[in-house]
Amino acid sequence: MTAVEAPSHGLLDTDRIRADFPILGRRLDGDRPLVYLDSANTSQKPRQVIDAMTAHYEQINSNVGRAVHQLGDASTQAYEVARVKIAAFINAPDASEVIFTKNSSEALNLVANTLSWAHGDHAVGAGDEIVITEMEHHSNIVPWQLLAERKDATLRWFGITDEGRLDLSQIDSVINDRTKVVSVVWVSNMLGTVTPLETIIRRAREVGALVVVDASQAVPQMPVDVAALGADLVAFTGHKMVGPTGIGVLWGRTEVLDALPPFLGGGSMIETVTMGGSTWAPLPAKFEAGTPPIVEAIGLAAAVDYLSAIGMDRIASHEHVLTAYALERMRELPGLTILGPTEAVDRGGAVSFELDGIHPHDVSQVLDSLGIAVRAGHHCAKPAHARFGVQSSTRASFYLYTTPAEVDAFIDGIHQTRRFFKVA
Amino acid sequence: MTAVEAPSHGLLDTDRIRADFPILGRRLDGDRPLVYLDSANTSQKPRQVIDAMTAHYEQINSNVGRAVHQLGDASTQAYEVARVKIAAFINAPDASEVIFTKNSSEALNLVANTLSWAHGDHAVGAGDEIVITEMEHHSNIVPWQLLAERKDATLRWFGITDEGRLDLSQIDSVINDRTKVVSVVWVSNMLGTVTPLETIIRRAREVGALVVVDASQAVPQMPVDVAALGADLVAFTGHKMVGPTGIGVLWGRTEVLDALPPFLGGGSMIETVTMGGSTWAPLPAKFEAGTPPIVEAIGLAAAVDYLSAIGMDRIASHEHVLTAYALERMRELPGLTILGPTEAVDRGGAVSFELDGIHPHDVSQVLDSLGIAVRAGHHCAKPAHARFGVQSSTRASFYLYTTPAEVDAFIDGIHQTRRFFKVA
Amino acid sequence: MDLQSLYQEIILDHYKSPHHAGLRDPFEVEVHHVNPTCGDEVTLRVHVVDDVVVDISYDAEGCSISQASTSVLTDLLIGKKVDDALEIHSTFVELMQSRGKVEPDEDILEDGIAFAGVAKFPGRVKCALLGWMAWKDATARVVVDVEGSVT
Amino acid sequence: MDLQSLYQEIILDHYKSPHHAGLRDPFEVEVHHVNPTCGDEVTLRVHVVDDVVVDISYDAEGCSISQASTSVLTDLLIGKKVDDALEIHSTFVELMQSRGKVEPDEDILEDGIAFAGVAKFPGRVKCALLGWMAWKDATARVVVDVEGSVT
Ligand SMILES: Cc1ncc(COP(=O)(O)O)c(C=O)c1O
Ligand SMILES: Cc1ncc(COP(=O)(O)O)c(C=O)c1O
Repeated sequence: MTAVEAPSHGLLDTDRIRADFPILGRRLDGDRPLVYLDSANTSQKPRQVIDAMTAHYEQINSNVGRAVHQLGDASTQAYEVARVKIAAFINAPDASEVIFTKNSSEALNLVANTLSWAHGDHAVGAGDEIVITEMEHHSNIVPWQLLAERKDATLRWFGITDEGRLDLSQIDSVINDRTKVVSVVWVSNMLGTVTPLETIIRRAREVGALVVVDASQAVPQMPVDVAALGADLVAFTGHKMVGPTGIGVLWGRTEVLDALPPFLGGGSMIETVTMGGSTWAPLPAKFEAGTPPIVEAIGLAAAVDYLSAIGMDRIASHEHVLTAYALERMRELPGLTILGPTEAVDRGGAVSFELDGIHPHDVSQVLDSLGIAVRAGHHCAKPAHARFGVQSSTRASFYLYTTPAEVDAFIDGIHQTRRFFKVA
Repeated sequence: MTAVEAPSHGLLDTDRIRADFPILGRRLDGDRPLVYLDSANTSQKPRQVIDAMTAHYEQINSNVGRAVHQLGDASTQAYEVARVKIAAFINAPDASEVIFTKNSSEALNLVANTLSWAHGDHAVGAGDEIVITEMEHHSNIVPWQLLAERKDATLRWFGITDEGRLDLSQIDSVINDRTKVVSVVWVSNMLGTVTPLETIIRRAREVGALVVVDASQAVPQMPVDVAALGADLVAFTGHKMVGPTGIGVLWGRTEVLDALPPFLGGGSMIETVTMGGSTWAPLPAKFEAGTPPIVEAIGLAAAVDYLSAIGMDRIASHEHVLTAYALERMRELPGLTILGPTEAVDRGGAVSFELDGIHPHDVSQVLDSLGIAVRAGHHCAKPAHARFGVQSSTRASFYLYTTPAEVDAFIDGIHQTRRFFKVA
Repeated sequence: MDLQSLYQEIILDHYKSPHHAGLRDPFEVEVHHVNPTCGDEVTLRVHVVDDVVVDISYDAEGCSISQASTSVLTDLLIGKKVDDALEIHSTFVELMQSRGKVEPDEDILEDGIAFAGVAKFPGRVKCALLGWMAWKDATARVVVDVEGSVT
Repeated sequence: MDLQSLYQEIILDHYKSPHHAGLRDPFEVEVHHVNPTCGDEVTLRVHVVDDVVVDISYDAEGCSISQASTSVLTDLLIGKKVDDALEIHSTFVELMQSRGKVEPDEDILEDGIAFAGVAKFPGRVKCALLGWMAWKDATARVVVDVEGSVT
């Protein structure tokens, strides 16, 4: 009996897609079907990804770049083909600009640490400024706080408007001649906001600052073209884009990556080692010390194959339509306040909200009893929560396998939650 | 027609074990069976490990420590049970002393970096000394070179005797009052040497130096008891112990880990974050920024379950018997020189060697054409190779699934190699 | 999962009207504890005189479980001897970590028995313990302070 | 894998008795290249006069493939005009990266055609290219040096 009609255009064939995800067929306590609305936290994996990893372990497994035997060759080739596929997925000019890390967080720390050790142009020193925003994930805050502290640099940031947008009104003073690096989230994991990167990058270019983009929520959701973007370094993470855990990516422009010192030291990242000193291998090896996440890279390649076969533009449209529908239906819920843009304009598919008189932990607990998985807490974005005067929120987030019916189940669940806690 | 008899005691039931490893049933080019003698590089995986990861992806997959829904609880519990199992496997006094990293290399870099940032007792500064050995893997050399360079400290090392043992004759001057940290390999991946850790640790204790042990080749091969060992920090890696890629472990004593500053900054490692500053979560979270290698930890737990069910003492015996047999049979090969101990005493199951007149790459290529996978190159141990005046070597390495018949195939292969290159 | 066993009426009552809420003087030690997972926080003060817990006051932000359990804590411990309070503390912690396998003792835990159901929800155990851990921390510091001032 | 197609007789001959081996004077540029995977190394000198490759001398440690290909390189390039030598270089690199799908041109590559089989062994392509990459690097520096000294 809803006033808002479920969308019928711009959606993916979720019946077909859901059949690829074994977990979506699982039943929870009380034989309830799983309504998984926590994809911004981590996505589910299609069997194509799981199978690619299993097949590698069962038939090819071997270390990479070190062995001349048949398994070693095959494993190395699979690993490097994965790099090429991921480069193509984000339109990187060169596959050697794709560095495999263990997650986004490591990718961002890689940048902050190598800047702290850099000499020359990119070196960050006393009095230099680093610019981030108040809506960053902790993984794009803490590394910069540590860098600022270690090098006696100054951390500055853009605030958030009441609508959950970046407040760029002071952009020309926030990003200034002392700014060495600007690191910004592309799509906020809490507010859903898509940030105006073009404006920020243009200003950063004017002052010659390096631009780092946290694309952890962007790469899974929309077509990304790093060549067109104009940033210097872009970080994202495998597990949020139907890929496995244990792998992330740092893309960087060759000139920048070449100019930075190495991050971790060890096997595979060297050119030569003597007890007296060492020299470094060229990209990408320079930044990949030790045995890399081999099978994880192969799993991530299967993930980008999967996403590409569907089409990132169609995935973006699906998310957009679903988010618009969810936002509209959420209006019918009394006492519910959305944190972040309330219209599906420049907005990703994560919707955080407050419910009057019921703590997010309790909201998510009741939803869970109905089989609906949402996230409650600070979503690793405490400053953005503090900005809105709250400590935590409940978040529903969607992905290519989410259906309008699941949004409906979520809305019903909120009604039930209010009744349970007698605020209805 | 060999003079040496194949061993019949102290071996594992390899028929049963091999049935667990799908890849060991695979055929290579020319329909040859795989003779995998490259386990020191990376081990193969039993279906128990592969299945545990698949099951998690298909039924439980969810982020850890962040969600209150049923999948989140189950995933968190599986991840933390994995930690408990790995702690038990190495007899760690407390599971929170087990830090998951992406590999051994990251674990060692974690220590070197946090020491460079530490204040107080553990701080490494100008004039302080760091002690390693000439037989380290690059992953236990380069991080210390970088630390020494960044902090203006001095790197010292123990040399190698002609027999491939550590030369500890000058131990009292090499480890002295200026020594802040001693980092030593337990079992050399190139020479096979088991180092006299007890002696080194005793001396390090006398001068109050921190002791780091690179146990990458030890934990897979023999029973390890970190509580009894007396070291402060121990690193090892999942993929060498029938576990997945993308995961390693740093074990550390609570007092030491508590005293060190955090390594990477970001989600999950914080207590609280404001734009002005952050505080850190207690162990182990403090050292695990971002989404950890969740499914990899679960795979590693399945790996230690698998190894424990067989028994690490029996695995050690199997390796010992096979290595003794291989060393003995290698004596019949003209022009072959073993790098490292030639007797199976205090010796692991990796045997590196030179063959007169034939470069290791060419040796391994001919062996590969016979289906025998060995490693050729510097095995990430250039200084140890330089010590013996060579640039590279060929290495055969064994594990719980290796059979005496595979050792025989390897010996035959070397004979064929010599005939092929007309040095026979 | 049985929502009713988690959200006992007693818990919801304490949540709606928490007992002894607010920060009061006098006190010896104030601590601030955070649940890093969800951000729940409690600022808690203890006032101990002659080995007796004279007051526990607090300012908490958090879910029904963490709020209610802090409220129950104050009911249970205010007026007790420190040693007896520590006993009750252990009993409560044990109950929470029992995964539902310990039968709660109403004589000791009074309203606290309502949390038996929480023990079956591993994700919520931390919530129930937030205030309790803060109190223990604060009390340990009082004892140190007092002993410190004696010697 | 066909071992014979990899280890052509020509390759083994060059390996056993490499041509133009040793480091000689005069030279303009010396480079040192390493294959980080296996540790193979080559130190290589070039002597260029009036745009002609007058000498290439080298000291190499490595496998049969890398040793033989450096030997063949010197046979092919010494005496050629730099531009022609660079052409031959491209042809050889292309052959090596062809995964066995390019038919080698004996008129251009002479003994170098023996390496066609190597292209089918991805793990060995780096070996075959070690000396060639070193030569190109050295030659590029000569050109820069010469041009640098002209302006
Ligand atoms: C002795 C030793 N140390 C360290 C490492 C590094 O391990 P990983 O490559 O997993 O980081 C290895 C293996 O490569 C090793 O054998
Ligand atoms: C915007 C954003 N940045 C960074 C991260 C960190 O990613 P990971 O946990 O994979 O390191 C996340 C996800 O947790 C995120 O949503």
